[in-house]
This record gives sequence, C-alpha cells and structure tokens, in this order.
Amino acid sequence: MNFDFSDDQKQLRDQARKFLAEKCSPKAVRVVLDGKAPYDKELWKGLAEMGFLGVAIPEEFGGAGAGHLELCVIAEEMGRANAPVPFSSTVYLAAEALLIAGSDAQKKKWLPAIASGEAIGTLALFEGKGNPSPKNVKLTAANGVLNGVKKPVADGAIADFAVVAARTGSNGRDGDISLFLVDLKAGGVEVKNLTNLDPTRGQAEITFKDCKAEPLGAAGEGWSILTQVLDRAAVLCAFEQVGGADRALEMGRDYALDRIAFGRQIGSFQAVKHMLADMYVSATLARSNSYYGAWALSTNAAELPEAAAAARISATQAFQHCAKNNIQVHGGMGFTWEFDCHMYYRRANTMALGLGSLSYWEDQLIDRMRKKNAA
Amino acid sequence: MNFDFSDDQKQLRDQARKFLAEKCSPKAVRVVLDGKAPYDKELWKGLAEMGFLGVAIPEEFGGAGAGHLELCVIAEEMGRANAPVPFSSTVYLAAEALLIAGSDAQKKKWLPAIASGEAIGTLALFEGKGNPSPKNVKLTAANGVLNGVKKPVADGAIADFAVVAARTGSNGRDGDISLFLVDLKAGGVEVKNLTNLDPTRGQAEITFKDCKAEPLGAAGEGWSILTQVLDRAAVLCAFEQVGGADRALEMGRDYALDRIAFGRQIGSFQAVKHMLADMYVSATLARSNSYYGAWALSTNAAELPEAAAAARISATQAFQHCAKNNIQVHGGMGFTWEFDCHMYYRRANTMALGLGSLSYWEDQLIDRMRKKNAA
Amino acid sequence: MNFDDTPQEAEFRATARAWISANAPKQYEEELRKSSLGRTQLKNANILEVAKAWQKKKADAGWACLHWPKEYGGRGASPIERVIWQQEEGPFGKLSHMFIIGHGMCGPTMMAFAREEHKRKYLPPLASGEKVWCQLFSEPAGGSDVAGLRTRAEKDGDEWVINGQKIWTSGAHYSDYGILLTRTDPTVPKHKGLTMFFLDMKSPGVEVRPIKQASGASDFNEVYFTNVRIPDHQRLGEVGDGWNVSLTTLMNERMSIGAGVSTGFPELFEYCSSLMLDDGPAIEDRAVRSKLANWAVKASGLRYTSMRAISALSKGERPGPENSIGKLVAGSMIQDVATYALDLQGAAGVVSGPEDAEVAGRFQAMLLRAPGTRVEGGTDEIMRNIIAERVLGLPGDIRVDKDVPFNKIPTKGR
Amino acid sequence: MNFDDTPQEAEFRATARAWISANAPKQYEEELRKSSLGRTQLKNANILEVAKAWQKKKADAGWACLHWPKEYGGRGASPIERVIWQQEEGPFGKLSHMFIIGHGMCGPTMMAFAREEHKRKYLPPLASGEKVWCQLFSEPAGGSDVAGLRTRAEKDGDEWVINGQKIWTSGAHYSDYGILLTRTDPTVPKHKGLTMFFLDMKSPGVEVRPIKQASGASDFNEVYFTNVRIPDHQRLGEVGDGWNVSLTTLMNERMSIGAGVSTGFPELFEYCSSLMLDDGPAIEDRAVRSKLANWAVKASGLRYTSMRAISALSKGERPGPENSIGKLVAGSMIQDVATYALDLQGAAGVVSGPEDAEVAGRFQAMLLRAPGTRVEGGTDEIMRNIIAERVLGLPGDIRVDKDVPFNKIPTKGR
Repeated sequence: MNFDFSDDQKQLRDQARKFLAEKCSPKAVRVVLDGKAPYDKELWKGLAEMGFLGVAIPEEFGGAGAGHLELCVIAEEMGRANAPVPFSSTVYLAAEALLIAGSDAQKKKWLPAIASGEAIGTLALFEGKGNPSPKNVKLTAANGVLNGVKKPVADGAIADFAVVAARTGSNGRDGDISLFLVDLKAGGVEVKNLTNLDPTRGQAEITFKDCKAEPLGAAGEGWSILTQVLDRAAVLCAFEQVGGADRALEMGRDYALDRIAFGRQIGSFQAVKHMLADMYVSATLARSNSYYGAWALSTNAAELPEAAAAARISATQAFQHCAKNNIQVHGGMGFTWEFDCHMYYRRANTMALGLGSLSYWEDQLIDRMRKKNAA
Repeated sequence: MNFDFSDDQKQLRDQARKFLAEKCSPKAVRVVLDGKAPYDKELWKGLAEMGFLGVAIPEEFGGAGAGHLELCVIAEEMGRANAPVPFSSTVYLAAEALLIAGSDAQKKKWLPAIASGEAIGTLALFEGKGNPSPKNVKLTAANGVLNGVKKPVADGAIADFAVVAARTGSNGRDGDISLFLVDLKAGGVEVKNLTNLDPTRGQAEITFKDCKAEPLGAAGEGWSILTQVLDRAAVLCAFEQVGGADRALEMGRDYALDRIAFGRQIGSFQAVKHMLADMYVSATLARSNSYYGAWALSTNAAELPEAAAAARISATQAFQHCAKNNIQVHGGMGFTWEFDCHMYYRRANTMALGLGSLSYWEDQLIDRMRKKNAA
Repeated sequence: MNFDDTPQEAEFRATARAWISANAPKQYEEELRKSSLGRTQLKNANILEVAKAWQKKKADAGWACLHWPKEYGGRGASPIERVIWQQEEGPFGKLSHMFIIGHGMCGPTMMAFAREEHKRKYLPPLASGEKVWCQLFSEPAGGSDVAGLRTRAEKDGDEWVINGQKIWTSGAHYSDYGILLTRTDPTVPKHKGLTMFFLDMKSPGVEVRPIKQASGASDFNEVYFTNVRIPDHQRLGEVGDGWNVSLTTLMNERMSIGAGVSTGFPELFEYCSSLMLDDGPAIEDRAVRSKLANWAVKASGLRYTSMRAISALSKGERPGPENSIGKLVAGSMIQDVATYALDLQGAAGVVSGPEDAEVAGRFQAMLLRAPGTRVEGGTDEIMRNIIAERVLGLPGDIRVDKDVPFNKIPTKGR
Repeated sequence: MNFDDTPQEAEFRATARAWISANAPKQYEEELRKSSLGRTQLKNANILEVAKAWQKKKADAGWACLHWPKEYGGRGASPIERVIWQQEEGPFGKLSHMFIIGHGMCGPTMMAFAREEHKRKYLPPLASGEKVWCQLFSEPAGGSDVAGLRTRAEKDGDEWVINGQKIWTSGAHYSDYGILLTRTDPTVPKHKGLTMFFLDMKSPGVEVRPIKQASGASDFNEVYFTNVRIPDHQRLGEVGDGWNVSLTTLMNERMSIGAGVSTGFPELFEYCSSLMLDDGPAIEDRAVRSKLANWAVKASGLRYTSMRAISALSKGERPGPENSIGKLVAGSMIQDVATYALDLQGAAGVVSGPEDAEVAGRFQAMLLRAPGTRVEGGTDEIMRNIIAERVLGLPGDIRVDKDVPFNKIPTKGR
C-alpha cells in the first residue's frame, strides 16, 4: 500500500507552493479583494507558464498529461495561497466537463486555450436558491438556443465560455437535462457582476437571451455528466479547502507563538492550545478523506461518488472550522481588514456553498453509502 | 416581574434538600443500585411524612394543596439527590393524570393514597420502541377489558396502579385512544422486571390479559389527556434534570478543587476550568428554561406546550452534558463503580428517554412554535 | 412566580409608554426593528443625528440615564425602572448604541472618581447626548491582557504628557471626551503602574484613525497620542491606582454588552418558516427542525436568564457574573446560525445583490460581524475564565507576570 | 497512490492468510466480529482460555509478536508485515486483548532495558501467551500526572522493598509478571526520583483487587504492595532513571491503543439502515442522515489517517504523534453515537432484556464503556496537549512542580 502522493507529486506540490508564495502573496490577493482587479491576470499567466492549468489535460490537447493526483497537489496549494484566479471554475468544472463529454473538436478548441491561460471557463448551473438538482434547472434549450438566467455563476464575469445546464425535456427525470457549450464573447448573453461574500472570487448573473449554444455530450445526458463533474470538482475543491484549512491553522499557530499576553505566549494557555489541537484534528481528518477521494478520482474507482461526498463534507467543515477559530486565536486583530484571517474566513464560507451546500452533500453521502451497501 | 420562586418556595427547597441530604445519601441510593431493594421504602415513607408526595394534590384529596411551583422545587431536589423512589411515575404521571381526568371517586380512591405513600402509581404508555404517538398504542380495550403488552413501564414492578393508554378506535386519529385505570394488584396482569440502564429506577414489562379496567376520562379523550400529562411531566422532570445537572457540576467543581496533578489543583488548568464553565452554561440555560416551564405550568398558561418542550430539551441536554463531563473531570476515578459519577450518568441517560426521546421533543417544540406563530 | 409589574412598576411603565408613544421618532421604528447584528443603519437618515436628537429629547423630559442621580442629568430611577424603560423603548433603544460606552462605562467611572465640579460640568451633557464619550483602554499589545498596556503618561509640572496608541475605541471619531488608562510607572508589576485620566478628544496630539473591520465596516478606531497634555485635575483616582479604577469600568462593560446580545435565532426561525427547500418547506425538514430546536432553547434560555436577572434587580439584588453567559453563548451561536442560514440557500447564499439583501445579505452581515462578538468586551476564553473563577470558585490562571516589573515582561513570543 | 501490496507484501499476506484460514478458531469468528466496545466476551467459552490457545498456536508457528526478534519469540518481521498480519487476523485479533499490555508495552521495555539473560528467559513465554504481563504505573494520586506516583522502593541489601498502591492495572488478576514504576527518592523533583523494575506478580505481599467499573464490569485492578521484595537485578535502567524508561513504555501505549479504536459508527449505520422510526425508515429521516453523515466522515477520516500511517510504516518511516487523534476523536464520538442510538429507540432505549441485547444492550454497553475511552492511555485533555505541543510546537503547560522536591509538592487542593 502507498496511500500517499509519490515523491514526484510532492515535489510538484513544493514547486507550486514556492511559486505561489512568490507570485501570490497576501498583498497580491488584496488587489483583487479590494476590487482593483477582477482577478490576478499576472498570476493566471504564470500558472499557465508553469503548466499548472493544464496539468490534468492530455498532451494532445495542450496539457501536461499528468493526471488528477498532480492536480490535487496543485489545488491544495491554490487553497493555501487563497489564489484570486478562476482556477476552480476553469480547471475543475469547465475542463473536466470537456474531458468527460466534449467532442474532439470541442476539446481541441477549448482545452489548449485553458492550458495556455487564454480561455477562462465556468459552469453555469444554479438558478438562484437551491442545490444541484434537475428540477432546479429551468433555463431552456430549444433548437440550439438558450433562454434563461443563471445565478450565481462563479467567475462568470471574466469567463470566456461556459458549460450550461439546460432543460430539454419535461418528464421530471434526470434525462430532461442536457449540457451546452456557450462562447460568452459571441453575444446572446448579458453578464452582471454580483456582490458576494468573497470578492477574491467573482460571482455573476448571466442572462441568456436566444443565445446560440452547441450541445456538450449527448442530449439528455446532462445530469449524468454533471454528477460526474461535480464529484470530481468536490475532490479537487476539497484539496483547496484542505490547503486553506492548513494555512489558517498555521496562521493561528504562529500567532499563538508570537503573541504575548499575561507575560506568556498565548499558545501556552490550554484554551488556545486545545483550540488549535482541535483545528489540527479536523484538518487531518479532512486531509485523509481527501486523499481517499484523490485515489478514487485518479483511478476512476467505483468508490468515487462516496469518496467525493466524504471529502467534500470533511474538507468543508475543516476549512470553516479552522478559518473561524484562526480569527478567534488572533483576538481583535483577527477581526481587522488588515490581517489576512478574514480572507480565509470568506473563502471558507464561499467554498462551502459553491458546489451545493453542506446539507446537500450530507444527504448525497448517505444515499451513496446506501447504494454501496445495497450493491 | 418576579421570575423566581418565592421565599416560601425557596424555604421548601432548602427543607427538601436538607431532608434528602440526610435520608438519601449516595450510600442509601446504592442499596437500590446494587439491587438489594427495588426502591427506598424508608425514604418513600419519609417523603410522604414530609408532605412532599402530595404537595400539589388538593387538600380535599389528602394533599398539601400547595401547587406546582412547590412541586418543582421538590423535583429539583429529588434530581439532585438521585433519589431511588418512584416519585416521577407516581407524582408527575399518575397523580397528574388523575388530577386532570379522574372522576371524583377515582381521585378519592388514589390521590390520598399517593399523598400518604401507600400507593405507587405509574403510566403505562410505551409498547417497545418509539415515541409517544397514538399509532404506537396497540393494546386494546373493549368492554372494560385490556389486552396487550406495555414496555417499558417505569416503576411498573412496584406500582399499585397504572394509568394505561389503550386503543378504543381505529380511525387513525388521536380520538382512537382512551385512558384506563388499572389496579395492578387485582389480577389480569403479569409483571416482569427488565434489566435497564439505571437500576435505581426500575423498568418493567406489563402484560395485560383480559384485565379489568375502569376508564379514566372520557372515551376518545385519552390522547388529549396524555398530551397534557406529558407536558406537565416534562416540566417536572426538567427540574429533576436541572437538579441532577447542578449536582454533577458541583461534584466536578469540588473534585477539580481537591485534586492535585502536576503540583496544581486540576481546576487551575483551563481545559478543566472551561469544561466546567461550559457545564455551568448549559445548566443555567436549562434552569432558566425550566423556570419558564414552571411559570406556564403553575398558571396553566397557553404557553405551556412550547415551554414544556423547551424545558425538556434544555434540561435533557444539560443533565447529559454535565453528567458526562463530570466523569471526565474525575478522570479514571469517575469511571469506577465506587465513585458516584456514574449514577448521575445513568440517570441522565435514562431520563433523556423516559417521556420520549430528545429527537421527539425537538420535533414537538418546532410544531408548537409554529402553532403559536400561526395563532 | 409571575411576570406582573408591582403597582409602582406598572405606573412607571404606563408613564414611560405614554411618553415614548408621543415622542419617539416613529418613522424609523420598522427599520430599527428589522436591523440585526452587523448592520444598524438607516436608509434615508444619518443615524447619529437621529440618535442625538432622540437622546436630547429624552434628557429634556427626564428620560435619559434613568439610574443616574438627577443632578448629573439622570432621573434617580431604580434599576428595575431602567429595565422597564428599556422594554418600553424597544427598537428605539437601538439608537442608543453610540452612547453605550459613555453612559455605561465612562459615566459611572466619572461618578465614582471625578471631582464634584467635574461631575456637574461633564455628566449632564453626556447624559443628554450632546457630548459623546469613548473609552481608551485596549492597545495592540494588550488584548485580553488589558493591564499589559504601554501608553505612557509622564508627569510634567501640573500636567501629564501622553504618548502611545490605543485600539478598538468605539466611536472615537465622533467622541468629545474619553477616559484613558495609562502607564505611569513601568518599573513596578503591571497592575500597579497604571493611572486613569479623562481628556478632551480634541486635545492637540490626539489622532483618530478608523479601523477597517473584517466585515468592511468601521465601527472602531485606533487612537494615537503624541505629546498630548492632560492637566492633573483630570486624573481619576490615585496615581498607580488605575487598575482598580478600570475595574469599575470593565465590570459595567460586561454587564451592558451582555444585556441585549443577538443570537440570530429569531431571524433564522422567521426565515425558515417561509423558506422552500428543494424537497419542500424548510420548516418541515427534520434536519432543519432539529437544528432550530437546539438553537431555540439556547435563545429562550438566554432570554429567561436575563429575566431572572431582572427579577433580582427588581428585588434590589445585584445580578452577578452569571450574566457573562449571554455573550459567550450568543457569540458562537450567531456565527453558527448565520453559517447555516447561508447553507440553506445553497450556492446562492454567497451573493448579496440588492434583491438578496433581505436574506442572504442579512445573514452574510451577521456572519462577518459575529467573529467580533466572540472577542469584544472579553473573548470567549476570558468569559469562561470569569465564569469558572467568579461563579464556580475555581483557581485563577497561573500568573507568571504577577510580581515582575512591567518593563521586564517579554513582549515577543519568539 | 494505491492500495496494492508490494510483491513481498503480497507474498507475506498470502502466507499469513493461508495459515490463519487453516488454524484460526473459526467457531468464534462471528461472535468476535459482532462484539463491540464494552463487551468482548464469548457466550459458551472462557475467552481467556481461547485467547491463550490461539496465541500459543501462533507462537508455535512463528506468528506471535511478529516484529520481535526471533530469539525472543518473535518473527523479526517488518512493521508493515505486522500490519498486514493484523489485517488478515481480523476478528481473531480481538482475542489478543489480554496480551496487548505485555506485547505492546512490557516486552519493548524489557527489550530495551533488561539484561540479556532475562530477555531470553522472560520474553518467549510472554510472546507465546504462556505468561501474561501487566504494567504498574498509575496510582490514585497519579492519574494524568504519571510521574506524581508515590509507591516507594527502598534499598535493602541486594533487594528493594516496595510499599504502595497501583491502580488501573489491566489484567493484574491473571498476570504472571509486571513492570513497576516506583519512587526511590522523594527528596528530588518528581521526574528524577523514579526507578523501574519488573516483578513476579506472585511475590509475597502483592495483593490484587478488581475495580468495579461504572459499567459494572471489572477489566482493571488495584494492586497493593506490602513489603514486597524485588532483587536488584530486576531493575530496568538506572536508579533514578525510571521516568525515561517509562517513556519507552508510554510511547508504545499510545500507539497501540490508538490503532484499532472503535467509533461506534459501523454499528450505528447498520442499525439505522434497518430501523423503522414512527414516521418511516430511520435512514430516510433527514435529521438522522445529517448526523450519520457527520459521523461517517469522522470514521472514514480516522480510517484513512491510519492508512496514511501504515503507508509511512511501509516506507520505513515512523508514524508520529499525529496518531493521537484516533483515540481523541473516537472517544467522544462513540459516546455521542451510543447516546443517539438509544435516542432513536425512544423510551425502550433504556431497557436491555435478553431480547433487546442485540440493539439496546449493545449501545448501552458502549455508552457505559465510552467514558473510559476518553480517559485511559491519556485523557482527551492530555491528547490535545500532545497534539498541540508535539505536532504544532506550542509551549508546554506551565510546570509549577518542575524544580520542587517531590515531598514538598502539595497533595490536596483544599
């Protein structure tokens, strides 16, 4: 058994960490946080140059052809750095949807552009409140033309294309949903930026008005493809969350060592020590669940649905827990805009909802465990 | 506003506390715990002599005619002392059912006997797994004859009479249920003692075989009466639970002050201090919720259903929490039979289920809050 | 056990109610009622102006600072009358936010330690809201360890010269006066070298800079002191006795912050009562119900705990540190409640455009404000210490800095 | 990343599996599989006898104490082979319970500190289960503060005379030997005056009394020493060096207890999968599902954490104190799980007649045993300290007794 990343993968992680430490300092993140740029274009370019954007894209489509484990270690570092770039939308959602269901022509058109940093992609799934579910898809597709409103769409305002879930049937079944590929620069869409909890990752409302679109995957297969995409993204996001949780834990630990109160390092008070120990515990559980998700993702194992849900829940909880208590360890300073704690708190609470809420994934996990037991 | 007990009521509490400290030491409780007696007969007699058994029973039926607030303060002390007597079955359930629905003759027969300690009563409601619900009542009553099995029946093996919930209709409505009064010494019943989590309060299985019974309250009114009885008992039990929680907290506090480790009182470690502070918090929330329940009970206010559910939930949580962490404060010693911690742990977990589970009451509370809001 | 007023209380309540009904700025009532943690503001008016006007009106009619003596601008009312007033004032009480520090902390400190002529001069305009006061205790190096402060006060003739920095000063930017805790002797153990003053916030050398909070709002300030001069007659208490003086203030702080603390539960319950989830009404979902029930009993437990404290007041007893549980319970709870409210919305929970302001925006504001509640006026950890030590009688933390001269205490952990 | 064995590992696994399949006491397999925390026993057989027979069989075939050197009764196997063996042994591994202390703690301590002739004499029968060992460290005055022990050892010629009392000694009543930590010098700080020995539990003056636990069972003992004599050659390590010797033992204790720790989750999930609640199947109730999901990810998180540790072993790395999280997480969790399992049964959850033994009884046993898990082998609080200090590098607690002579440390708090 080797339930760990390989030395090469660990080296890649170190490389990504070093790169991000240099190119994605908290100061750089703040440029986007403060609304001075919609995302960090320089960093995005650099990620492309490093080959990180296309790490899981096959070489024939311009990627590094490495694999999902390599993508996992990079995702962890993206989370740790709180990178203000459309990585998850483009790489976990759009690229994975193309890899699963794209035609050769579609892959050729978009995947190399993703890998080179020229194209930003996203998934347009949600239509207001609610979790991933066929019945929440009201946007219609008829004769290759889309009509409806998607909201929120992560990175929607900066995306070049979107994978759009649309209703093509009315049988009340999963088969009613089909996916479409839309070039967002080609007209027929209206994009509005939305105020949101984490300004380092934009959210938009996209209105499709008689918008031309090409099918992605077979008609009626949309939900089945989406489920796969969301499972993969759940694992990849879990690694971002684990990275974020670890960073929040480290920040809290460092502060507890540096800060003196009552003549002692505050980390010598059990209240603080034990809070940090509990953060370590949840971060560790999340990491281990995510590793299992990575294994299932990389081997396309039958365990993926269950593993993805477990990784998602565990990592969401850990990031929220660590981000929240990192602020508490910092006391009043943690509650200032100046300290970086709130960036992780915002990111943790945003990531908790991006692929559907914690409650949704709890429900999914139990369904999947039951299916496994029944099988 | 005087959201507190009166000086007289507080004096009664002190009196009860003093009496129980003398007559119901942990050593006395252990006689029952160790199975050497089914309950503490001496104590029961003493409680009758003190007038505690009939404190809320009107004078015309042999009681003190004081009221429910007086019963609340006594209940708290019963919980604090972990008294091994059938107080809750007899006083909160059987006597309250009689007070609500008994005919004059029934009251005259049983209430004076309760007040004088001559009769032990109980409520026979449950039939195996499940919570209070008309559909869980399968035992039938026809022509004044009962057939069926009740289990668990608290103090069933020592009870002289029982209030029995029986099915008298089959419309699938609350009106299918009627209550009956059964003299358990008069034949037609078979009583079997059950092994249970808290040996200081017996649980029994009672089989009714063509058992003669007289109706208690009008036919078809059973569920409505039961609901009132359970609400009242929820408040009264909450006081027992608050008393138990407080005692567990005190035991933990005292041990934390006495015990030295690493050259310090263990109560000087924040891990221990804060655990005790959190116990105090839940005990205080429970106490306040219970006070509100007491007010609603004593004034028969429209708020009683909601107040009873809130008191029940809060007190159940507090007692479980305090009993559990009292053991933790005691470390290994808390896990010995010799120390008293486990008696409170057993009692806390038993009381958590006696009137239906925490989940059940959570559900009830929300229903009741919705009804109030709708009204 | 009853919720009835005594005859005197009933009479007082009727008088208060009638006056409020005739005089309160009703046009803001609905808006104030709906505001929750993280967002108290008015859409079409400057809340500070509205607040000052309301306070002045109250003062003119004898309804300001009810428990203060009349000669200092109060009403000489009993503690329970003050509570009854608060109940009757209802949502308009939210307008007092800017006066809480002055009325709850600075005023009592002045009353206990200032010269009579100062009391007569400064307290009435404080009561009437014409002058706003702030409290200058916390420092970057202080935090929970308030006595670890470093702002120096050095005697120069009849004056003191102040240099240093304070932080977390609520309302410093609109305050006229402040009470200031300084270190006058760094060579003795930390609690012994402190001295308290009050000062004019417009004094030369005082610079106020707003702190941008994690939520983006700025409710607090940093205040810098550069050679600020304070006459010795503005000293409160003896030189070196500042710690004892400050305890009066802090005791009052914890009481007043604990009082009206938000749990977020009413908002969540209301929200869930109408919310549709993917599978049906939220309020019929068992998982939602279970969570709601658990929060419901915390919220009601706090409500009734505060009623017990009011009853004690009504009987002339002084409520104890038991009240610390309010902020401790509510702080974490509101954070959890807000997180869950967003969870119920799914992915849409993160956005807060104008059309979402009533729901997502409301709970997002709570989420971003809540971490502050767990820290201000004593962290959760300090609150647990207070409960453990003052209520349960457990030993204090081991104090390594107790007998060490202040300037020998390390300032950096590594 | 893969779950595959290396070729050598696969070969070892096949050999082990074949041998186990041919030799294990299959008649008890089902019963052992179903046993859970709080109740490992066999209905129709004495579990101690069955365990001893199985251990002897293993030893004769070279499958006992795999990681020990061959000359001491082991197999000289690698750490990963030991893990593979445990995986293959499966439920039969539960029979090893009575040997855990001897094999996991006493053996390694003897190996590190005993004379060669003693190792050759005592270790093989320990490995084969013919002789059972126990560990005599904890004392009533000790608890988490192991080094606070008071049992005295006084030199008398070539012997030491022991007086005092030990507690929480697992299996003392069926043990043949024990390792014993004593105080040989009470005038020096507590960690410096300790000395370790091993002794024959049948020595005159040793009295074993079972402790009745809160659950009613008796897995532990008190052991009293009255003028028990131990020859000096049974000393392990130098006089006064007992604390360092004991660290070897304790390090192993935390590793071995952490390994196979029960969470109660599989039992609960299985139970909920078939349970009918009043309104339908438990597994379709959202509140149940939410709770299950939260526990599921803890259980799987622990499982995969331990797989990561095994991978480290397989690569020849030594797993660190990260493993402390196992017991910490599982201890509270099994307590909560058991409480919830009873809750799901309603009032019937309290009774455990024979017909309820499979459900209520099982979870009741868990509930009563769980508080012990949160204490034994290091309390939750000690575990958090270990994580905070050894993993995160935070400072140790302030040690007021560090430089104080042992006999000057107070023994009573008030």
